Amino acid sequence: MKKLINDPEEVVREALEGVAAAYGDRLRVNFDPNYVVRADSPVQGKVGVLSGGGSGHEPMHGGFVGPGMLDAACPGAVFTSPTPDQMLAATQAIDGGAGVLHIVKNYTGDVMNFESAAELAIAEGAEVESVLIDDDVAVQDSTYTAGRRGVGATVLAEKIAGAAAEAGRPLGEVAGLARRVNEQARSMGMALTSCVVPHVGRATFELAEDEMEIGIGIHGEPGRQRVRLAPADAIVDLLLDPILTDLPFESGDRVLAFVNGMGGTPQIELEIAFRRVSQVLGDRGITIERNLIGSYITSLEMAGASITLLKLDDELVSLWDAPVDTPGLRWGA
Amino acid sequence: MKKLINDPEEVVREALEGVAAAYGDRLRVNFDPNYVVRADSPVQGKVGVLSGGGSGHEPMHGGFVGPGMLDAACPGAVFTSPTPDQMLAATQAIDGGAGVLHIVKNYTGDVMNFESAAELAIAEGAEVESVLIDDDVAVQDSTYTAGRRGVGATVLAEKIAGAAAEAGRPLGEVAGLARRVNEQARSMGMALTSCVVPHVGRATFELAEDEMEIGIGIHGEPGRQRVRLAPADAIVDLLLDPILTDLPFESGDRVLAFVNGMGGTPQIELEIAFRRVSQVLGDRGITIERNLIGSYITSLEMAGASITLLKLDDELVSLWDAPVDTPGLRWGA
Amino acid sequence: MGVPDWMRMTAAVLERDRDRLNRLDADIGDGDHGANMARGFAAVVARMDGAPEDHPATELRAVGMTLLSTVGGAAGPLYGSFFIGMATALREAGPEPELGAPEWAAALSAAVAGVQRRGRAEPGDKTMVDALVPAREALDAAAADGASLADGLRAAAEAAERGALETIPLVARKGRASYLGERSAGHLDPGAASSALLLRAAAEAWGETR
Amino acid sequence: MGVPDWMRMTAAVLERDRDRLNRLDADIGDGDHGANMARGFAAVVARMDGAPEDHPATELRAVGMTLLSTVGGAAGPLYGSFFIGMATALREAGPEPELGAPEWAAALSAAVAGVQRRGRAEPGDKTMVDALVPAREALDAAAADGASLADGLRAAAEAAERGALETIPLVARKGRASYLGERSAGHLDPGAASSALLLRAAAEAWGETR
Ligand SMILES: Nc1ncnc2c1ncn2[C@@H]1O[C@H](COP(=O)(O)OP(=O)(O)O)[C@@H](O)[C@H]1O
Ligand SMILES: Nc1ncnc2c1ncn2[C@@H]1O[C@H](COP(=O)(O)OP(=O)(O)O)[C@@H](O)[C@H]1O
Ligand SMILES: [Mg+2]
Ligand SMILES: [Mg+2]
Ligand SMILES: [Mg+2]
Ligand SMILES: [Mg+2]
Repeated sequence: MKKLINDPEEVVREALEGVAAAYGDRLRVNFDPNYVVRADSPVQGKVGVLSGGGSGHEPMHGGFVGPGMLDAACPGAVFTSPTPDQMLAATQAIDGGAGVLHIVKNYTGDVMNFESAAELAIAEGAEVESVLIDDDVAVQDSTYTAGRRGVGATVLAEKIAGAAAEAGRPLGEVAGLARRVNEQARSMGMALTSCVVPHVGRATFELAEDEMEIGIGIHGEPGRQRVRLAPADAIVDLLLDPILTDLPFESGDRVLAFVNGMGGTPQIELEIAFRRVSQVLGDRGITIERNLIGSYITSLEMAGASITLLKLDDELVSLWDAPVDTPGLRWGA
Repeated sequence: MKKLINDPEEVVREALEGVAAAYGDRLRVNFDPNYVVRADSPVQGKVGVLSGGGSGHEPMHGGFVGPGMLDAACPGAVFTSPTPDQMLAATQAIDGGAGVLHIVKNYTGDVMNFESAAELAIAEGAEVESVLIDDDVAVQDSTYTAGRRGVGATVLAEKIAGAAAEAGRPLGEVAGLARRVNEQARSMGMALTSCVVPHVGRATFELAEDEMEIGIGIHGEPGRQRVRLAPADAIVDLLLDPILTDLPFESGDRVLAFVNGMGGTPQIELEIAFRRVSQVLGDRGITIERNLIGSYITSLEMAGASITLLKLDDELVSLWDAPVDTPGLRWGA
Repeated sequence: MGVPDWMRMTAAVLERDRDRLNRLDADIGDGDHGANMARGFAAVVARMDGAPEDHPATELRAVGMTLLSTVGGAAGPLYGSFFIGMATALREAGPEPELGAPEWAAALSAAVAGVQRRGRAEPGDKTMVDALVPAREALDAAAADGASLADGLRAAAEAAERGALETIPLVARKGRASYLGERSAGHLDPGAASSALLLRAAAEAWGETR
Repeated sequence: MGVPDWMRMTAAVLERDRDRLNRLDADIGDGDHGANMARGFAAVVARMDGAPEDHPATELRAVGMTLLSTVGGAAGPLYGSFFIGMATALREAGPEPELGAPEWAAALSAAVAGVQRRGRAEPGDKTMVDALVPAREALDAAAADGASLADGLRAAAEAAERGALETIPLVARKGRASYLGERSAGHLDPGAASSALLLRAAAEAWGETR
């Protein structure tokens, strides 16, 4: 295992110390329980937006804390859902009297831990709404599974709900917007290589030189199928097809196209993938009105990419364009 | 070789097509000769700022084109300096009558190609100044070598010179600021793994599981020494020591600390490295007044990191803080 | 023998089997189950060390809360509910309960009910429930037969181990493994494996004093 | 025989040795020299195909400009200067120059001077100059001895090959390999190797018609 770390067991704590040192003017890092919160929290009268999940997906979620996006994020151990005590403390830290939204990726662990936290917070008097993100079309037969996973739409929902909260909209509307993003977004990802979880110390799975995994999860969970390596255009087509047919996205639609790197894939390859996305959508009469290209939801150093399409309307566009000031996503501020 | 590409020979062209599709509202991409330019170029009365270099270092340089930073960038083949015809055409495209600054990383190829381009542009009537970036303290005995390489300081010089140009300052001052950044910045990098140049198809060098390369170049050139893998803190110390003693940086100094990922190193590891940087500088009485943590000068999917320190003064701080609106670096806009 | 011994044995065995559980989880999940469990039970033992002996319900509730706040993932809330369920049942057994087979059987029933309430998994879904339900049934039967606690827990541990092995051919319908669909068949469920370890540790903790 | 044949032979040989040159460059540089050279000379040949025969100086100038705009890196401007230098010298040889050993020797002198002006490398710096300078000396000597062009170019090619091999023990002082310091010793310089290929191709292009 070749990593720029000290003790595999201390990765999350030390990274949080780095975050505290780097962004101390804007963010506060709490230890035991661990969470990252806007330095000016709670913002009185503003809905608090909280997310969280396993570490190893940086910049998600801690890198999205700041004005216009999240009020706080709870990092778990690497690839492991955080715990209710973190979520409870963070919920209370950002509760400015207008209620708190929990944005939860649909994984059994995240769901159960956030459920516990919401129960505890509500029992202590907070107003909490939860929105489940489950945009991953790689998961089929969702009645026989834990349901679709939350992947790329998470970033989009956090940005858009965060903008709505920043604009002073009430909890019900902020939650409704996050739900709308989730309903109008679909994603799928693939991996060229595995990643190595620090405290495990060896690759989560093995892929031969000529293989790739389609429909991979962001924790190195095996995907829909393992197939022969293909050129970028064919890979993009393979990911886009189920995304397009699922919602479906149709001629005349306006979309936000998000090409996400899994961590170990260079920007130049994401640009090549975006080229194909724009060709395919162009051919289908779908307009890419906004885009996001980069490594925003990662799986440590995994090589691979995911594609997310979000159907846009004027309200979503203006919330997407609203200023955001976080370490991981920043514009207009 | 596992990459999200189509034809290894077409990587640069297809990535540029992706850039054109993604940022067409803000950037224009010219093919044959290849360059990326602000859509509103030339900006009349403003100094044009041009850089360029081999591809494979994204977001540098094409991702830094936009208001407040570069007016244009010339991408070469992967890890290969671009050619004078590209630079000449780009120089002319951004010449708004106030002259053009060439920011050149000190590599024999880049220097010679930019020299040719400057000669040609001047012969055709342009006013051109060139600033050489050579901040890499890994290169010792610079009289017996091609001199120190240009690495991390390049991004800082491009940002700061770009801000000065945007503010309407004249060519001499813009060039002077870029030179000041170079004089006051020092860098050093290391690699945990090699990268694979697409048209070569196999790792540029081999490192054993327990080895790392200290003082690596950004093109996979071998470094100062190959040593046993060490914990992150020890690695940071190893990089910081020659940086600190070279300028030198001293107690009371104010610095910008830039922890740069080489491409394949996840953000969480860069945060761990930044933690140590902030400890060491704190112990020495050096104040980190600004920071930048992320993968900005990459070597394809190489795992590793570099550290750059820039000694700040009030003018550099305010130029650093000025709005910038590029795909790779954005704030205040 | 009591709860602290049970927890120490469980922690030791999870530390020993940490890699095996990670590997089982890597096959059909995300490879962290061993690390999660070892981290959680190490915290349980750390918080127990030096603490005075207390009502088992109080001890078990503390175990549940510690697991809830240190394990994370799916296993954290599930094992948290397990111990909190156990604690609630034992609280009802009075201020100084004699821990015999019937009391343990009632506690295990409440524990398994807690897991199922939280996770909504049924037997056959390829989860820890496939180890826990047979264990509960075996202990219930032993208690009804008037068996000793040691014998009852041994029967429960054996049933849990059998139940865990029987997850191998199953296709997962809950948790992360369910994303694999048919590809999850042919693998032992890591949570079922850790449940079997937990019950084997109970059999040993209470077996020695028989 | 003339410039187009020389270029075609060079392009073919660079395509063939592309991996070898990349590998030499990977050892002490960045591994792209073969790719750069193959790309550049393929472009040269492509632009030449179908073009009418012209004054060799015009042809060589076009080669230099093409290399300058397609090779990139260090080799692009250097080989660009090489051919532009050659062109300038041959232009002076009149409107329809007879390409004999003396004319070629003068042209090669100008070419090597062009490379040295651009790159400021001296013999012993472990660069292409270590192949080119001996080649120039050998051709000069052959021309002075009244040797044929074919014999002169063969001598030049042999000298270049020897010069290239002699770069092996050297420590690089120019170009990317210089960053390696002492670690650059023990490796053949890729630019010297490509220069030797270029001169060997010249010897073969003009050798056949002797
Ligand atoms: N809904 C559920 N009900 C009961 N047990 C479950 C459920 N979902 C998952 N599990 C158990 O949790 C185990 C995985 O735990 P762990 O790896 O720690 O969490 P995660 O899946 O979040 O990484 C599975 O092997 C399974 O036994
Ligand atoms: N200053 C110089 N003068 C002459 N030749 C040089 C000089 N610098 C480098 N070279 C030659 O260029 C070769 C490398 O070319 P190439 O790999 O194409 O460029 P780059 O180093 O930019 O990747 C070296 O092997 C050396 O022979
Ligand atoms: Mg997990
Ligand atoms: Mg090169
Ligand atoms: Mg797991
Ligand atoms: Mg090279």
